[in-house]
Amino acid sequence: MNGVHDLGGMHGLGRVDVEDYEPVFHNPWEKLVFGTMVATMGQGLYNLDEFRHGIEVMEPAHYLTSSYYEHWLETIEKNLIEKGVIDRGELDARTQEFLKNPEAPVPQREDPELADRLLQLVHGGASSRREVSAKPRFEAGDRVRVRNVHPHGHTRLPQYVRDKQGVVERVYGAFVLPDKHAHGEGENPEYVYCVRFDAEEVWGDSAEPREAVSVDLWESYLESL
Amino acid sequence: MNGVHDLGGMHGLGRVDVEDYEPVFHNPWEKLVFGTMVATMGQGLYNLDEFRHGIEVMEPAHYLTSSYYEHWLETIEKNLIEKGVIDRGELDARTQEFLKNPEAPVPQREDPELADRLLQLVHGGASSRREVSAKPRFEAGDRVRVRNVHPHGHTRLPQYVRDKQGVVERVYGAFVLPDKHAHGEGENPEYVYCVRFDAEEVWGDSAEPREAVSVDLWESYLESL
Amino acid sequence: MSVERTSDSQASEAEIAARAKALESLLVEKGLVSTDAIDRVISAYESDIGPMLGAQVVARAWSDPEFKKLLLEDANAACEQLGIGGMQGEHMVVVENSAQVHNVVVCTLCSCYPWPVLGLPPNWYKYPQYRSRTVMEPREVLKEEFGLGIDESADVRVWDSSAEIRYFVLPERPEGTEGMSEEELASLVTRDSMIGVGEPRDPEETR
Amino acid sequence: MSVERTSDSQASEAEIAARAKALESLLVEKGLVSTDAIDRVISAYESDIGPMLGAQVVARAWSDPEFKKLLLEDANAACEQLGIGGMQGEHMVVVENSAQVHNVVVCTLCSCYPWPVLGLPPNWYKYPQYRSRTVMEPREVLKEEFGLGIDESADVRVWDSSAEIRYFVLPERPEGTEGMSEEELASLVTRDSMIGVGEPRDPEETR
Repeated sequence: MNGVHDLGGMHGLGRVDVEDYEPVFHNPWEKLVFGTMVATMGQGLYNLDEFRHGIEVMEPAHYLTSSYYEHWLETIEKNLIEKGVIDRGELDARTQEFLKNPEAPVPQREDPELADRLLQLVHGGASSRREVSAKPRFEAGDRVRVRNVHPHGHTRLPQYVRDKQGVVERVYGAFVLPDKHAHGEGENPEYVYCVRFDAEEVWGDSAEPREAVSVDLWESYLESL
Repeated sequence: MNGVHDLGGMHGLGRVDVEDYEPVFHNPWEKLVFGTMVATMGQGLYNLDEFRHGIEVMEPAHYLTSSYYEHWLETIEKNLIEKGVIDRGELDARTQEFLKNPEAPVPQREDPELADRLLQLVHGGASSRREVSAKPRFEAGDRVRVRNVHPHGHTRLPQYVRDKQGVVERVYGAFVLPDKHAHGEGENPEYVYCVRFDAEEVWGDSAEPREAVSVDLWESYLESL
Repeated sequence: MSVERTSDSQASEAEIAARAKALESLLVEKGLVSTDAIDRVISAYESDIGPMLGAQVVARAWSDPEFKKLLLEDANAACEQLGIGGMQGEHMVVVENSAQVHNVVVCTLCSCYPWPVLGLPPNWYKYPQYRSRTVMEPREVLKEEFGLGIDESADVRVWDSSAEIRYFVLPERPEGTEGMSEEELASLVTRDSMIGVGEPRDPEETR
Repeated sequence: MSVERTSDSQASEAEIAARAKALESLLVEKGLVSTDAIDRVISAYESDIGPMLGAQVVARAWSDPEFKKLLLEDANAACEQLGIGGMQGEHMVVVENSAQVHNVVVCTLCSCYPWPVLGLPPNWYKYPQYRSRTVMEPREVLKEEFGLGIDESADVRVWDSSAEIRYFVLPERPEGTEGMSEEELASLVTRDSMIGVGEPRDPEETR
């Protein structure tokens, strides 16, 4: 979707705000949200593309003014509610209880086996690369044009390179296609290419000198030149 | 600027909210803001392009969540402060007084001559068309490409047609160039062309059938094909 | 029960009102504006200038082929014959709807609108939803948001008012209006039909 | 005195905290998550995984030409030799800075970042300002926001992490580091130098 999350090239957002000696988490609830994401996505209650799309559909002004882990909280809630794992009513009711008693503890439950599995995920990862029998359509050095598409659903094709020409720099193997996977339409793996764009092709007269930007794009985002 | 105000083609903003039997103004302060705009711009305290740019530089989330006449209030304040007509401190102090006494009246002052002049403006208009000696570079039927530019300052070139090809439909005469006029750099009048774009050129596979969009573009936004 | 937070912009109506009054007060005290001038400008757009003027123009065009020809060639000259013109309508262009072509007007960058014939724009015209969607999916917007289905065989023409030209639509004259006076015809012409998001009223319904 | 309104998002920290606790509570009660699992995951990213791991990789590459060769060809294979790898780093690619080329990493669509070598990203990497500007004006951003001037004769390469490949930068080994141990070298490698918005520490300053 042409959402406000697709920020490449937007003006007017102000200065970069660098925090010296920034902690990993800024407060206890950020930790909870982070841990809950790993535990729920890690167990397959939703997938990464659904997670990302749940952030993208946030009301644009809310997206721009809320914090990073609030984005995460929004999409975890949304996905777990949509999958029927939790219910909006029970979540809201419980939230009110914690608002009234902010110091009330979260119920404890031990599950060392789950903890081990999640730590294995943390240290081992979970690739979305898939083996496919098809050969890649493009090879390094090929000139390509990015398709001019504006889907309403999820995509990982940034607006600023649509309809632009670039050169395939690397072929990365086939990966789950986010455009389908975010909407329950299966994995549909496709080759991903690192495509290099001269800044002038992308930004025209406003480009800085001697700049290139590389973007990783799925095969169906591209067409031959 | 590539600001959030440049909305053509953005997704995720929701349904159009049509109000039945909508009044011209929704409350007294909207009237005041409207009248103050006509009175101050009408007397040349700032120009239309400065007025528009003052809205565009609003913080993006604020732009998206605030009302139309709040945008106007923002830019009138900004422009009058920048021009030295009013002072931020006196405005804030006076605002606090009215916040404490919301029913306090605005001081009255009659100036029938000014009222007549403004009514003449309302009914007579004020054109930004200018006579120029140069001939228009393009004529109806010419195929053109919109330049791929991303200026930090004001422009009336929407992002969604940049780098796209269209056909000149009408030549409208020369008008004050907003890109300069918004920044105190003079009128620099240029021909304005109505350029028609096939929706497919602009939106690719996402275009609706049998659609075209016409955009009015200054000569320096365009190049020959 | 919802824990959604409301936007901050709703909370501060009182503050905005105070800012607007503060601004006018300072300008009055400095002798730069006058209350009578501001009041008369407001009154003009509340009472005198609105879509009833555009409706007169359309009704005349439906009744008088010469006028219609002039309107399509030089909208300002035609409107001037009816004493219509002014701010934000210094350069107006009329686009004609037909069975083959449906026109719709938008301003993606702000909210440009032909004030002398339509008055000040409604909120939906000024707000992000209409502005973002109409240039990309006009058929969808017209159908979903305004209940206006456009025939598949018709072209849709979107006019994005990005410069100082102000567009408005000459809708098709409804059937069953033969013999109607200009005044009767004008009563059928809606604001929405001149933006291109609606049709004129059905004469059967207004009788 | 300012009448500017503050964003609504600052006011509701308490509510967000309550929502996060409510969510975990419900999931615990349903037997879907466990507090020990969540605590151990948090602890891993607070204590074990962070830019000190990337610094080890860089220091090894500075010290061992074979390792560097492997790192540039197959970053995951190289990192694995140091026991480094995991979530959000399943497919890592290292890009090498030199006098001729400066690399900088960004994610315009969200905030993709190579967790196994850099830990979780800092806020500025995740927020709209860096994400919007870096692909269009990297030199300006590096200079203005990070105080890092890039020579006019050098190319700037921006890597937008739009898919599941995670990029990090191999900075140039600073001068005056001859004879340093890997551990000493690692202490010079900053997080920012591996994103491409900074340089390694000057060995003169750390002595």
